Amino acid sequence: MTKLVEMSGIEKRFPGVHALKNVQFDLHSGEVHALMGENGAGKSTLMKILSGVYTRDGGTVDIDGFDTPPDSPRAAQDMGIGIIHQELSLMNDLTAAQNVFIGREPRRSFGRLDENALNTQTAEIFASMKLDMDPRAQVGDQTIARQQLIEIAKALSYKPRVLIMDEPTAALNDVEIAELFEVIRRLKADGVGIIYISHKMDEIKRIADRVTVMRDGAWIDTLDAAQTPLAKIIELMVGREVKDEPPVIPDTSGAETALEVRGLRRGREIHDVSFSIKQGEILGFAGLMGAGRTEVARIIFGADPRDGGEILVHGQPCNIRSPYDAVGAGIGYLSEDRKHFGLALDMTVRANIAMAAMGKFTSKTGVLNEAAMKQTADGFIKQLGIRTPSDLQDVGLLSGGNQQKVVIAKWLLRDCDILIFDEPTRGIDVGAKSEIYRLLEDLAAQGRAIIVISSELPEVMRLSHRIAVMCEGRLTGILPGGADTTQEQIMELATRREAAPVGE
Amino acid sequence: MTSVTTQPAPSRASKILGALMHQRLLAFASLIVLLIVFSLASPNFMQTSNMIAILQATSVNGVLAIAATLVIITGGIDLSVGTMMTFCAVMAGVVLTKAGLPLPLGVVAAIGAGAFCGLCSGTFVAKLKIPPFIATLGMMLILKGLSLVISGTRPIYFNDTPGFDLISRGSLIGEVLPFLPIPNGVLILFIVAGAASYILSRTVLGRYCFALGSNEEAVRLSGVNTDRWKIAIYALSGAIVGIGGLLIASRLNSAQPALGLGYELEAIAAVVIGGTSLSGGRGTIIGTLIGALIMAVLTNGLRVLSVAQEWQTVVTGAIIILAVYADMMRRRKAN
Amino acid sequence: MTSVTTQPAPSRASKILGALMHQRLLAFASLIVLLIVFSLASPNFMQTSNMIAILQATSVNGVLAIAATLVIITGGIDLSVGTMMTFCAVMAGVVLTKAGLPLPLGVVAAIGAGAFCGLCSGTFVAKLKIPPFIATLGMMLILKGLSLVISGTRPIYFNDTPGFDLISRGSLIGEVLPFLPIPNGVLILFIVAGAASYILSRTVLGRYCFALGSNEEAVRLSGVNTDRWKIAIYALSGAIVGIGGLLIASRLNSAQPALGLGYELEAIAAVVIGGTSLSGGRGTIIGTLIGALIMAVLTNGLRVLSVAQEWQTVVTGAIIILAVYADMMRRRKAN
Amino acid sequence: QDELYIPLVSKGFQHQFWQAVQAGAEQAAAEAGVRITFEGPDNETMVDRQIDMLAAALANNPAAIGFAALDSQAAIPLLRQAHEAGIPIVAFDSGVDSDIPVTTATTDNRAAAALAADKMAELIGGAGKVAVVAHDQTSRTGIDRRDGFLDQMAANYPDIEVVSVQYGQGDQLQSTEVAKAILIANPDLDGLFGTNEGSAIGVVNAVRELGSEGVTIIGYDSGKAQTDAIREGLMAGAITQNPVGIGYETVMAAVKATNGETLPAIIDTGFYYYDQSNIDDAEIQAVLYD
Ligand SMILES: Nc1ncnc2c1ncn2[C@@H]1O[C@H](COP(=O)(O)OP(=O)(O)OP(=O)(O)O)[C@@H](O)[C@H]1O
Ligand SMILES: Nc1ncnc2c1ncn2[C@@H]1O[C@H](COP(=O)(O)OP(=O)(O)OP(=O)(O)O)[C@@H](O)[C@H]1O
Ligand SMILES: O[C@@H]1[C@@H](O)[C@H](O)OC[C@H]1O
Ligand SMILES: [Mg+2]
Ligand SMILES: [Mg+2]
Repeated sequence: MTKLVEMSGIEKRFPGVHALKNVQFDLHSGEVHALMGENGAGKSTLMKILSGVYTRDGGTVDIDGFDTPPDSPRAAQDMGIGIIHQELSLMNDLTAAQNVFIGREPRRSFGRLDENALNTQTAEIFASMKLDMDPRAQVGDQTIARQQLIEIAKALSYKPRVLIMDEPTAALNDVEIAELFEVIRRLKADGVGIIYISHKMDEIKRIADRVTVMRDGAWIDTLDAAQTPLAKIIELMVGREVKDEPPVIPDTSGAETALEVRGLRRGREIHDVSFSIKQGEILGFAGLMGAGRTEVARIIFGADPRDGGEILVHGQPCNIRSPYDAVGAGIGYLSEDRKHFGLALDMTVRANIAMAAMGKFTSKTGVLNEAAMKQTADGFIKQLGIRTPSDLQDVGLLSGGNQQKVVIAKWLLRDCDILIFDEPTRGIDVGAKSEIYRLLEDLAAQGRAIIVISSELPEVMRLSHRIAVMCEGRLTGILPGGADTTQEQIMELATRREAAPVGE
Repeated sequence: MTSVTTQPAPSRASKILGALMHQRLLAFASLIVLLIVFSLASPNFMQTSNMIAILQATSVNGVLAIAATLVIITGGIDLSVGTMMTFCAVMAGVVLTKAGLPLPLGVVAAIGAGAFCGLCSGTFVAKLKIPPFIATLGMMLILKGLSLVISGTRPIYFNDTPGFDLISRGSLIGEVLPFLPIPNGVLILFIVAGAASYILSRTVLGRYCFALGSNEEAVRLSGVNTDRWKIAIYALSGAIVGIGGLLIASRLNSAQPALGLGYELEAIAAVVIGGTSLSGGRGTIIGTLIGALIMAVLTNGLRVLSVAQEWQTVVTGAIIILAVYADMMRRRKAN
Repeated sequence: MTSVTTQPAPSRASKILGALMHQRLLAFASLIVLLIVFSLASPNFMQTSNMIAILQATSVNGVLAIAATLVIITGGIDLSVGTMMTFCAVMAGVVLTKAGLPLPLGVVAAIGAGAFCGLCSGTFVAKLKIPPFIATLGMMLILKGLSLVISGTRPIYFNDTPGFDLISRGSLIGEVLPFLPIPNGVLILFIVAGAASYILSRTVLGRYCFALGSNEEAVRLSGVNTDRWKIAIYALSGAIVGIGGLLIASRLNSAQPALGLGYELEAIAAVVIGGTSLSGGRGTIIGTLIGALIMAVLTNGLRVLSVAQEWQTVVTGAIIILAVYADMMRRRKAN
Repeated sequence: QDELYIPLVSKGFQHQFWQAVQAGAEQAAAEAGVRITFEGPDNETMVDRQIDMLAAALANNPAAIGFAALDSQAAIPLLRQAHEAGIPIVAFDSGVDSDIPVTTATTDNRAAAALAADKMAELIGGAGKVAVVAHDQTSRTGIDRRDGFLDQMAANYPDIEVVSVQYGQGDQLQSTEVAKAILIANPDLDGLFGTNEGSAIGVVNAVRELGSEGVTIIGYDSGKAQTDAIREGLMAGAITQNPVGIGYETVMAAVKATNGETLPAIIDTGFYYYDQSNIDDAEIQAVLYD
């Protein structure tokens, strides 16, 4: 086993943030080295230095076989370092294949493109990932999950010696994750060194050989994955013990129905979806990638038009035609795609938190009360542990997980009766996750109706009072929450391709 | 990308001033350099009368540029400011001269006409989803034609409306401080700038200006009625163009129906030189003012120096590029 | 958002044709409607000679619009196409008339001058990070001035270069098919369109056009030397503008040094009417051609109908908005 | 379709000057019972746009065409085409360097500007500093008026120095700023010549806004603002052409040409100098417009 990468004494500062303090890290060929830490610990920053995106302020980076560290993405590529960035960085107007081979298009003479070769080679990579996707498909039309898979394919196409995966599975479902791990195992066998970042703790046990933990920009420890209990890793990350007890499911049989959906339809995507949710209830939505959960939520929220069906809020039919109508009716929706649909990246943390509840801070003459906004923002920064130098930092400069917390804060502040959370904990660290679970439970306890869509089955099972399962745009069943429902039962419904009578 | 310059400091006046000093002083740099160079080159440049001439030359373009700034911050563009200005002037002419109504109604007519035109552009953009470039290009042509139609292709003179020319040419400040005969047109420019700045930094409307430019879809999905706000912003911008129409009509003591084409580029140039991003989400009124001043100083200075016309153009082009380059450097350093 | 219209189908000619038919036939709609309406309204409209006049009127603006399309797809904008065209014409004039060199060198001079200007703009944008609006606004002014300086503020006539006027006015097609006297200028427009279309859909340069406009940062992170490609695209665009300069010079048998201002807006309008997004990443040459034709048909048709000139402007504005609106509707339905 | 159709392609249409030409043309059309259209590009640089207009005019099978060329050479192929089709061309405003036009109805702009120079010299006492605010650097009228004025000064008034010639595109606001800059750069200026309506009004505005004294202003063309300034005494006087006459003669000549009548090579529509003393004379009033 050769040592592919050796980093030591790494320093990095941003205005107002000391992001990396004397960090060390190394990587052997044929290993999966997990990099763990809370949101904002500095994981992505460290990896961006290794991949030539950022220049370091101090320390040394040794890459096997090269005298100098990479000073540009191109140089890193030439050294065999590939990276899947945490934030998707794709060209939405191009096709999947064009994205995968950007910068290395198969060419003929005079700069002519060999589009056939491009598509065949991409198809091969997709096949090796067991990914069923047309290389000619437009990237912008794909769901986040599928975009993530394209990013992975792109990184694989470089045939790197060192592959950095920064939260590759944040948007993925169990099935795709399993496929990805299969790919990782093959790469390992070929001697590729893999750096793996994730907040899904169970994955560490499944694939990591070693684990490095970071906290507050500093290196804490590097451990053997097999021999270290998860609890220990979590404690090193968070600096305290994290307890997360599944709650008791309240009896909401007597509660009023908050939202009822009847026969929702939209094009070929959504067929006849009906369900209802009571005040104080948490309804989880499970399903495979593309099952249509996001689409159902967007239709209810008025973000996409519906072709048919009825929406009743507190028993009253409600003609929701825009998010504005929905919020007016007391429905909030947290999107799964924070970058495109959740945040104004070049606005401040404060402005983003207030975005959905501007009325709270506006006088009759339209003047904003900045002091009140600041107070509120500071409150959430503290409550959710948002790591930011101040509430006036641009959201785009926060770490991924901290951005997610800002979106959550935005909807908590809006205080809707019915809240739909689509992948609420995407990219959020273990410690903060349990804090968010607690918040959702509190909201339900206050009588709000909560819908949680999540690709993490354990999350759905942990939170839900009832679990709705979708497959190919149909609601295939609703299961009770709690310990009695098994993963197998959910998966059975999630793959039931015929519409089944909905047992409620 | 710096964050600081883009979002106006939100707290007390002193803080704002401090921030301005800190961030904008350097942006002034190009302006100051120009002023110094021209002063050294010509003894006639740094006279009070010429400084006032420069300010007055800034007034119309400055007001149009402020109007354009609002729309540009939302991520839009407004190509119609020039001909809309003319249209508003013609409407004032119709009300005052053709209908013979009193002066305040003429003012209302110009501003109202602007607001209405803005409302139309805004509706095209927000409701019909027509790209702002096309919606306002269409408006530009429509208003150009309508100005000619309504005026009968001839200027409307305001000779019968005593006091109309004072809107721009009189000097309220000069009456109080005789040594500072700043024309009302300039005063109005600064009042409009102050008001627009306040709206941008302190009100919901301003907040949504930035938010729409930053990520419209995210704002819509926050339950904000983005269409309505966008239309409101275009209408406000139109009303400001109406003020521009009054200023030019008052200065020429007539509504010239054929004027206006080309003014849009100059206004947008001032906005962009002032650091507002054409992709939306960032911008300041003070920057726009500085941008407009840079253009006016440049034009005036080269004319005072009697540089040959063709070289004036070359030098203006080069200095615009240089000024923006210097500003980019400054900002990159600031990070 | 539809994907299909933006990226030309990548395989064989028949496929491309099929795709064109399928996707663009409806985009033609506005154009067809205009043609029908004008034919019904005036018997003089649908004459061969008038159709040729329309095509010829499209040729210069069409070529400029194609040049602008490339830059706009990268997410940039080019305000200098109009005055750059003039500059290239003047350079041809200098080489042919003032220096008396043979015709091919004049052609090379015009195209080379355009490529060089594009290279400069591209460098300002890519290397100095000056926003394209400002970089090309500066170039617009610089080139406007330089054209006047170099030509001595007077037209340069090509009377001593026999054959120069044939570049645009001759008709190679007409020699072969006498009943179809399509001027060379139009032929050149279509050749340029074909070449640009090919480059956009089939070459690396084209690929990076779309990629840069779609997500420049992502392209950079993929290890592509984005600066170099961007400069290359601006240079290519400049070379095409050079061809436009030859066309107009040949058509007027002279290089008119004051011409060109205002042409940029018309070119950009054709691009946007043709469905290319000003925010970059999407666009087609065929769309731009249709956009340029819509503008030319509209202008010519209203003239042939003898509509009063002020109303011509109003109607043009309204129809531009309508045409784009119809196109938006069509696309939304297609989804 | 019995009625003769005569399109006039001019250099502009929004300026008052061109509106007056159009009015004269319409008057003649009414008298002769022909149908006319009147069109011109947005500004005087758009040579190719004017050619497109000429092409559209030809498409309508006109009986004759009136044409005020922005560049006489550029239009020759189309003129030849018209000639071959037997469509007579009447040039107006400025001539066309070609023998195709059957006649030209025009003002001698050089001579008119020379007259302005003479008047200026007379008013400032044959010595001093003057400047020119011209409307255009490249258009025929712009060049002729500028050079007519400058040449006359150089040839006959050695003690008069022309300190600056700048251009305001005939836009009133721009011309105002240009004239202000000239006045500020030359505090001892004695006279300013504005070469068309917009330029002249710009000069008046500048003097008014700066409160400059002792500057003799000579203008060109008419229009209400200019005649007012002359009555007020702010402007000493101005040259006026006979735009209505130009339009009238153009159409009449075109009608005659379609009837096969022979025409003189030049129809000089004349120009006049007017000031407070003669502004109300019938002869002058007939050629002023506002
Ligand atoms: N370009 C930047 N400018 C300013 N601060 C930055 C920038 N990039 C990162 N930071 C800050 O550096 C710190 C480390 O961020 P980083 O993205 O490395 O965290 P992370 O460990 O990847 O977190 P997450 O798990 O949320 O992705 C954070 O506090 C973040 O706000
Ligand atoms: N594998 C796929 N093949 C084709 N289309 C897909 C696929 N996955 C998603 N889609 C598109 O997305 C639509 C529904 O996806 P949606 O995002 O609503 O599902 P989801 O259950 O939220 O899944 P995800 O985990 O991807 O967010 C589908 O109807 C389809 O248009
Ligand atoms: O106003 C001008 C007029 O005086 C001249 O004769 O022609 C050109 C016009 O711009
Ligand atoms: Mg990260
Ligand atoms: Mg989803």
